[in-house]
Amino acid sequence: MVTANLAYLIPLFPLLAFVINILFGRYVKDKACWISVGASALSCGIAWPLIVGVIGGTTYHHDFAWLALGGVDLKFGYLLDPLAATLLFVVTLVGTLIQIYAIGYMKGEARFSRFFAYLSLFMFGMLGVVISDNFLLFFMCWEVMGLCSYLLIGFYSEKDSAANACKKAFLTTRVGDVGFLLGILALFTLAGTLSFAELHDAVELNRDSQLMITVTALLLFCGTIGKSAQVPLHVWLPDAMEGPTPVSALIHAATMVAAGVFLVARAYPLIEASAQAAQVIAIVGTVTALTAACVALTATDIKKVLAYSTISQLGYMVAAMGCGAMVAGIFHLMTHAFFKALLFLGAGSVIHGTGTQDLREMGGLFPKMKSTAWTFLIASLAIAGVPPLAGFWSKDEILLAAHQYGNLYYYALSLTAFLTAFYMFRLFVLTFLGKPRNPDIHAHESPKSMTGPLWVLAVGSILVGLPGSFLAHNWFQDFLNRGHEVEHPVNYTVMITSIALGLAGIALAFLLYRGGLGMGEKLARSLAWPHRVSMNKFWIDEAYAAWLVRPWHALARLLFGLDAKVVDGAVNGTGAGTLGGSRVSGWFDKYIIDGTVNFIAAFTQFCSDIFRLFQTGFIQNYLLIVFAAVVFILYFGIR
Amino acid sequence: MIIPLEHVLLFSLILFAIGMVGVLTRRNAIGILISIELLLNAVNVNLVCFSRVSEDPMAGQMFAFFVIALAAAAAAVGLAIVVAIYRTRNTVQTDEIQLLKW
Amino acid sequence: MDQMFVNIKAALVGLSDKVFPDWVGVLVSIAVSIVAIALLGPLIMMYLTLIERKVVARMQNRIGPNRVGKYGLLQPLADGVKMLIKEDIVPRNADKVLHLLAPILIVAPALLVFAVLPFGRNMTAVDLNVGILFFAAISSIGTIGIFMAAWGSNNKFSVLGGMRSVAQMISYEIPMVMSVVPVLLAVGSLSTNAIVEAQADWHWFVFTPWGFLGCVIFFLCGVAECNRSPFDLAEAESEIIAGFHTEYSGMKFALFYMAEFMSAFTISGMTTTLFLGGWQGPLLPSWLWFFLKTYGLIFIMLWFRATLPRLRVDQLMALAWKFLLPLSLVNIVATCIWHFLSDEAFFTPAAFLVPLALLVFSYWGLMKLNQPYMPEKRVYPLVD
Amino acid sequence: MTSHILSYIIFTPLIGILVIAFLPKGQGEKAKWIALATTLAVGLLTLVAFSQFQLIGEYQMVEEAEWIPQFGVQYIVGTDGISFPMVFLTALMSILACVASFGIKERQKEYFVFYLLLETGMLGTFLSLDLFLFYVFWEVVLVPMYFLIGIWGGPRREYAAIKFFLYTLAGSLFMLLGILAVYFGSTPNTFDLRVIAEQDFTLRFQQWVFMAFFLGFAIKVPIFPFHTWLPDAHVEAPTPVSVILAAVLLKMGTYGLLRFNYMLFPDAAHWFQPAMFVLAVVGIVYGGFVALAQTDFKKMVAYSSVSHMGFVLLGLAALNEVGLRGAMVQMFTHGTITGGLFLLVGVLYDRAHTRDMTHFGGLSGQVPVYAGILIFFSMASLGLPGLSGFIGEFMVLLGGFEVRPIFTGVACLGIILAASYLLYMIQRILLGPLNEKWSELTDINGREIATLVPLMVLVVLIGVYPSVLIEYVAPTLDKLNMLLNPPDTLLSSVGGAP
Amino acid sequence: MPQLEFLIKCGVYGLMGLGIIAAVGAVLLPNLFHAGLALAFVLVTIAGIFMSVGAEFLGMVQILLYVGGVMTLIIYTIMLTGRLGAKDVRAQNRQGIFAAIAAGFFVCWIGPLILKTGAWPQRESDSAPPLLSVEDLGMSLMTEYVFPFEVLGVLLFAVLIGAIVIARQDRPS
Repeated sequence: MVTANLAYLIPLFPLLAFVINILFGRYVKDKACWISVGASALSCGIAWPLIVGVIGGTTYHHDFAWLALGGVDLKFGYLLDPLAATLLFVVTLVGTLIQIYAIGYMKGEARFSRFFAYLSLFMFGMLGVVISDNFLLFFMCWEVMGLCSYLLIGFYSEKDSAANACKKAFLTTRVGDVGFLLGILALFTLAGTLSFAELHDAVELNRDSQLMITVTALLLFCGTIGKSAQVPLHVWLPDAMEGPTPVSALIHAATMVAAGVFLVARAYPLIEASAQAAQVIAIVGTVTALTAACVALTATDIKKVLAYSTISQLGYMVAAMGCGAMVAGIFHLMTHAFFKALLFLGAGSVIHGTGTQDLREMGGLFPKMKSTAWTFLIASLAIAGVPPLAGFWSKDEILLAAHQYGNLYYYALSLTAFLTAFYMFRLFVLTFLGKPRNPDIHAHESPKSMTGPLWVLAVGSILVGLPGSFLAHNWFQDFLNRGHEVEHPVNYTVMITSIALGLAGIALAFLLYRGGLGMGEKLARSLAWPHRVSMNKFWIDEAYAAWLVRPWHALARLLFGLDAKVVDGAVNGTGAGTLGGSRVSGWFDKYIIDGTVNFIAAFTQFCSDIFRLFQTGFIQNYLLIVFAAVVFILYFGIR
Repeated sequence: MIIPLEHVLLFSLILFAIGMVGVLTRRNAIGILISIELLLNAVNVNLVCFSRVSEDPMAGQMFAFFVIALAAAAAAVGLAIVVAIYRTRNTVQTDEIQLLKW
Repeated sequence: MDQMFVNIKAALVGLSDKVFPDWVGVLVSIAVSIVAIALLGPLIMMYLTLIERKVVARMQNRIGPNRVGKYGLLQPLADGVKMLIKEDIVPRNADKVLHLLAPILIVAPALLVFAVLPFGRNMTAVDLNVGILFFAAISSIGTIGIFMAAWGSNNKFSVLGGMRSVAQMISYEIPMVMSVVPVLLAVGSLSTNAIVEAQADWHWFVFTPWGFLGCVIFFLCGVAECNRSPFDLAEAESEIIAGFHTEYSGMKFALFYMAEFMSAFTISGMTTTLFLGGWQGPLLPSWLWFFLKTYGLIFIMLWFRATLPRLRVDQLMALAWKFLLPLSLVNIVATCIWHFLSDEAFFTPAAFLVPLALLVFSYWGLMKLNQPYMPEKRVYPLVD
Repeated sequence: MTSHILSYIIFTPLIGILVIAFLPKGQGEKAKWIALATTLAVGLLTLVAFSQFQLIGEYQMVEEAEWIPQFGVQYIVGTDGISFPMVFLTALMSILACVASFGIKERQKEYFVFYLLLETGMLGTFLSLDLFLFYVFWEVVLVPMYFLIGIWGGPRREYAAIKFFLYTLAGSLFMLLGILAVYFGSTPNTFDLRVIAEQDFTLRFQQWVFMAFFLGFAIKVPIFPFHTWLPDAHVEAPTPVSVILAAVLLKMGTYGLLRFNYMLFPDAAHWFQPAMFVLAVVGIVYGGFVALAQTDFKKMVAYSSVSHMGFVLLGLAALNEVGLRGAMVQMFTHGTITGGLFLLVGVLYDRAHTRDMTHFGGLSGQVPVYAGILIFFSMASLGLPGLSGFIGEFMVLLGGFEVRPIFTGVACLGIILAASYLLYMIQRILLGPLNEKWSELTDINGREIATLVPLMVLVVLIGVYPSVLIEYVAPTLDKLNMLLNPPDTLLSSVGGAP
Repeated sequence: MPQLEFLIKCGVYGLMGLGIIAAVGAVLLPNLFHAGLALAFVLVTIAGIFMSVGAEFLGMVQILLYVGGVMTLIIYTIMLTGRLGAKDVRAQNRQGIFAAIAAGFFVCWIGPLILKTGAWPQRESDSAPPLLSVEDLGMSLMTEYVFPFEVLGVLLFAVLIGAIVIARQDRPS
C-alpha cells in the first residue's frame, strides 16, 4: 500500500517544478521546459499504476485533519475512484504531450522559464482538483488553476488585448467561483461535511429539505458555469485565445474547462436528489451548446472557431449531466479532451507555420503541412461524430440520454451536432484545401517535436472512444458506475440520425467553401440578419460591457464620490462646525464676557471719576462732608 | 443753677454751630484753629453745666479741665505746624495748601 | 481806726436800705467798693509818677520836679492835663480798632487786680477763694493788650518791641506763678485773706528760707511783668524808641503810663500779701501796714530803676528760664521739706536749716551753670 | 515567580529610545540600526514568550502591580489566544517596517524615537488586561502616529494627521466613557478585566457600554461610516508607517471588540448582532466598490483594507465558533498581506515618486521580480485559496452563512470586487505596453525583498496549513464562544434562519 | 432776693448773647487779628459762665490758660505768618452756604430736641450741692484722676518738644 500515499506526490511534482522554474528561472533558462515535462512525466509514472489499481477495483482514499473548525474538523486528502482515475489518465497524458509540443512552439520566447513554471503550476492545480477528496481542497486547487489561466492568458502582457483578456477571464471565473464557494458553505451547513465520500449518505439524510439541496446544487453548478464557460459566463473563453496556443490547448480545451464538468460529476448525488437542479443544468448545457455552435459558424479566427466549438462541446457534456447521464458526460469529456487538444495543437502548428490566425488569408496548406493536415482531418472527423472515431461514441451516448430525457433537448443537441460538423469542416476546407489566398505566406511544416504529439493525440482520439462503445460492451460505463449496474440500451435510430447529421454537415461545408470564400459571402448576404447575429456573438460581450462592467465602474466611482463628498464631507463638516462654534464662542467670549469685564472696569472708572471730585485737596471740604454725614446719620438714626 | 440748663445747652449748641461754620468756611489755617477753640469751649460749657447738675460734679469739671489743657496742647502743635507750613509754602490759605489735590 | 473804711461802707449800705428795697443794698455795697478802687487806682498812679521822679532824682543827686505846686505835688496833674491836651495821632493804615482798644486792654487788668488785694482787715473788695489764681489770670490778659498795641500801630519797631515785651512777660509769668506755689502749700488756700491771716503774729513767710527766696523771685518777676527798671527793655528809648507804644500819643499814651504804674503797685501789694504778712502788723491799723510795706517795695523798684543797668534780651531770657524758674521749682521742694519737718511749729530749727542748705546749694549750682555767655568776637571778613 | 517577559517586551523599545536619544548630533544614521536592533530584541523576546505559551484558554504570563491604588488602577499585563497572535504580528511588522524605514533620510533620530514609542504603544495595547492601562496605551499609540504622519508624510500630511488624531481621539472618548461606566458599574469598582468579566451587568447597561466601546473601536477598525480617515492617513503617511498602520493599528479595533465588547457584554453582543452584520456587509461591498474607483495605488489598498476589515467584522458578527476563529485568522492574515502590499507600494513610490496607477503600465517586463511579488500579494489579498487570505475569508463566510446566509451571499460580492480592483490594478501597472517614462526603473533591491520574504512565507504557511495559527487561537475562542452562546443554545444556532 | 437773681440772670444771658456775637465775629471777621481778639472775648465770656455756674477755679484756669497761653500762641502765629492785613484776600472759602446749611440743620434739629425733652435734671438753687472748692478739685486730681493728670503732664511735655521741633527755623539738613 506504500504506493497509496504516493498519490500525494502526483500534484507535488509539478509544484516542485513550478518553484524551481519561478525561483531559478534566470539560471535554468531554456532547460526549464525539460524540468516541467520531467515533472509531469514523473506524475504520469506514479499515476498510471494507481489508475491500473483503480481499474483493478480498489479505491484509494486517505485524508488528514487540516483545519479545526470548532465543532467539526475539516479533513483533506486524496480519493482515487473511477471518476478520478479517468480524469487522471486524461490530464496526465494530454498535459505531458502538450508540454512536449510547447517546447517546440515556445522556443525563443523571452520569458521561456516563466511560461513552463506557470504550466507546471497549472498541472499541480489540475491534478490537485482531480485527486482531491473534498470540495474545499477541490475549490482551492480550482482557484490555483484559475490563477494559472490568468497568468498564461496574460503571458504576452505587452499586448493590451492579452491584459484585458486575462483580467476578464479571471473575473468571470471568479464570479463563478464565488457561487461555488457559497455552494460549499451551503453544503457544509446542510450536510455538515464536504467530503465526496460522505456526500451520498449525507444527501440521503437531508432529502427532506428539497429547497436547500436544490440551492446547494445550483450554487455548486455556478462554479461550472464560470469555469466551463457556460452561457452567461462563457465570454472569457474566446478572449482567452490571446494566450499561446499550447495554453489554449491544455487549459481551454482539455483540462481546466473540463474541471467544471468534473465538479458536476462529483456533486452528482446532489443533482440526482433534486429534479429542478438537473433540469436547470440540462437547459443551460443545451443552450450553451446551441448558441456556441451558431457563433462558431461565422468566426473567422481559427482559434476563435475552436474556442466556440469547445464551449458547445462543454454545453454537450453539461447537458448530458443535466439529462441524468453523468457517465456519458464524463465519457464525452475524455474523448473531447483528446481531439480538441489535437485540433488546437494543429491550429497551433498552422499559426506557427503561417504566422497568421485569420482563416481568410489561409488556404491550400494541405500540401505544405502534410502531418498537421492529416491529424487535423482525423480530429475534425472525430468531433463531427463520424464513427468509429471517439467523438461519435460519446456524442451518441449523450444524444441517447437527451432522447430519453426530453425531445426538445434531443432536437437541440442533434442540431448542434449538425452545426458542429458543418463549422469544423468549414474550418478544415478554408485552411487546408483550395488555393492559398495570401501570397506572401510561406507555410512550412512544424518540427518533429510538435508533430509527434499531434500523431499521438490522433491515435488517442481514434482509440479512446472504443472502450465506451458497445463494441467493448460499454466497459467504460461499467467502470464508472462501479457501484451499481446499469443496462446499456442501444437506440439505433438515434445513432443513425447522428451519423447522418454529421455527414450532411461535412458535405454542406465542402459544398460551400470548396471554391474559397465566395459562396460563403453570398450565403451570408442572403441570410443577412442571422449572419450578423452570429458574427456579433449575440452581442453578449457588448451587453455585459454596457449593462454590467460600465455600471460596475460607474457605481464604484459614484460610491467613491459619495464617500469623498458625503462621509468625508460630514467629517470635514463637523470640523468646520466645531471651527465655526469655536469662532462663535470666541466672539462671544471676546465681546460678551470681555465686554462685561471692560464695562465693569469702565464703570468703576466712571464712578471713581465722580468720587474723585470729592478729593479737592481742601481740608474743609472733607470736614464739611464728615460733619454733614454725622449730622444726617444721627438725624436719620436717632429720629 | 442760675439759669435753666437747656438755655446753657442751647448756648453751647449755637456756639458749637458757629464754631463748626467757622471751621468749615475759614480760608486761613489760623482762622480754623480759632474756630476749633470755639468748638472746644462750647463743649466745655456743656460739660461744666452738666457737672453742675449731675450727682458727681467732680467728673464734669475735671473733664473740662483736661479739655482745656489738651486744647492748649493742640493749639500749640497746630500753630507750630501752621508756622512750618507757612515757612515752606509761604501761605496759610487752606485752599492753596492742597498738595493732595488729585 | 482799723475798720474805718469798712464802717463807712456799712453806713452807706444802711442808708440805701432805708430808701430802696433790700436787694438794692447789695448793689450799693458793690458800687461803693467799685468807686473806691476806681478812684484809688489813678490817684496812686499819679503820685507814684511823682515819687518815682523825686526818688530817682534824689538818687542821682538832683531834686526832681518841684516847680508845679508845693514840692512838685501838682506835677502829676500837670502831666495828666498835658496828656489830655496832646493831639491823639493815629498812624495811617494802622488798624484803628486795635489802636483804640490796646490801651483799654492793658489798663483793665491792672485795675481788676485791685479787687483782690487785701488793703486791710476784711477790706478786700472781692474775697475770691481763688484770689491768687485771679491775679495770675488777669495779669496774663495784659499780654494781649501789648500785642494789640504793637500790631495796631502798624510800625515795625512797635511790632518788634511788642514781640520782645510779650516774650519777656510770658517768660517771667511762669517763675512768678511758681514762686507763689510755696505760699499756697503753706497756707492751703488760694484766697488772699486766708494767706494774710496765716501770717499772723510775725509768721511772715519771708522769714522762712523758701519764703525769702520766694519773695525775691516773685518780686523780681513782678518787676519784669510791668516792664520796669532793669527789665524795661521793651520801651527803652535807646533800644527801640518806645517799644509797642511808640505810635501812641495823648490820652492813649497816658493810659499806658497809668497801667505801668498801677501794675507796679499791685505787684508790690501782692508781694507784701504773700510774703510780708500783708496787713499784719503790731500797732498801726491793718490798711496802714499794707500801704507801708507796699511803698517800701515800690521804693526798692525805684531804686532798681536808678541803679541797675538794662539787661540784654538774651540775659533777660536766660535769667528767667535758666535761673529763676529752676530756683522756684527747688523752692517748692524746700517748702515741702520745710512743711514736712516743721510739724506745725513755725520756727523749728531743723525745718529752717535743711531747706536753707538746699536752697543755698541750688543757688550756687545754678550760678555755676549760668556762666555769663560771652558772644564770640564779631568778625568783619571784608574789613581785614 | 511570575515571569516578567511581557513587561520586557512592552518596554524594550523605550530602552531603544533612550539609546537613540543620547546619540551625538551627527550620528542620525546610527539611529536606524539601533532601532532595528531594538525591534529584533522585541522579536526575540516575543519568541521566548511564544515558547512559554501554553494552549489553554486562560490568561497566561500575567503580571500584576499597583499603579494608582487610590482608584484601584493596576498594571496588569497578560496574554491569551486572542492577544498573542497580535503581539507576534506587531513584533514581526515592527521589524519589517523598521527595515523599510531605512529609506527615511531627514530627521532620522526623531523618526525612530516615535517609531519605537509607537511599538511600545501597540504592544501595550494588546497585552494590557487593565482597562485604564489599555486606554493609556491606546492613546500612546496615537501620539507618535500623529507625528510620524504629520512630519514625514506626503503633501497634505497635516490635514491627514490631525484628522486621524482627532477622529480616533473622539472615538476613544466614548471608549473612556464606557470604561468609566464599567468602573463605576462594577461592584468592587475595579478596572481589572478578569473581575469585570465575572460581573453580571443588566442588559440595558451592557447595551449602552457596548455601544460606547463599539463606537471607539469602530473608528479604529474602521467600520463603514467612520472610515474616511483611513485613506487620507494612508496616502499621506510614509510607507513604513502606513504598513504599521494597516498591519497592526486596524487590528487594535477588532481586538478591542473581541477583548472588551464580547468578553464583557455577551448579551449586548447578541442584541447588536444584526446591526454588526449590516455594517460588515456594507463595509465589505462599499470598501470594494470605492477601491475599484481609485486611481491612487495606496488609496486603493487603503480602501481594500476597509473591505477586508469588513470581513473580520462579519466573522465577529457571526458570533459562532467558526466566525470568531475566521475573524481572528483574517485579522492576522490581513495584517501580513496588506503590510506586504503597502511595502510594495512603498517600493514603487520610492522609485517613481508617484502613486497614480494610470501613469504606469507594462512594468512586468521592466521589473519582473517586483511584478511577481506584487501578483503574489494581490492574489493573497483577493483571497486566492492556498494563500492565507482565503482561509480567513472562508471561515468568516462559513460562520456568517450559518447565521444569515443572504447577508453572507451579498458579502461574497466583496470577493468579486476584491478580484476586480486588484486585477484592474495589476493590469494598469504591470500589464499592457511599457510606458517609456519608466524605461530606466530599477527592479526591487535586496533590502526590500528582505522585508517581503517573511511575509510571503507566513502567507503561504497559514494558507497551506492554517491550524498553525488556529491551535493557538482555538482555546481562548472556545471559552469566549461558551460565554457568548451558552451550551444549551449552541445547536439552534447551526440551523439558523436563511 | 429774686430781683438780684433776675439781674444775675440778665447778666448771664447778656454774657451768652455777647459770647455768641463775639463767636460770630471770630468766625466772620476778615482780619484775623480781630477774629483772634473776638475769640479772646468769647473765652472770657465762657469763663464768666463758668463762674456763674460756680466753677470759679475752672473759669480762672480758662482765662489763665486760654487767654494767657493759647491767645498768645495764636497772635504770635498771626504775626509770624504776616500778610493778613491784606484786604483783598477772601476770608471765607466757597463752601460757606453748605456749611451754613449743615450747621443750621444741626441746630434746628437738636435745639428743639433739647427744648422738647423736659426731663433735664434741674438743680434748683435750694438743693444746690456745695460748690466745688479748689481744695476738692486738688484732692480729686491727686487721688481719683492722678493717672490722667500724669499722662497729661507727659503729653504736654511731648507737645512742648514737638512744637519746638516743628516750628524751628534752622532745620538740621
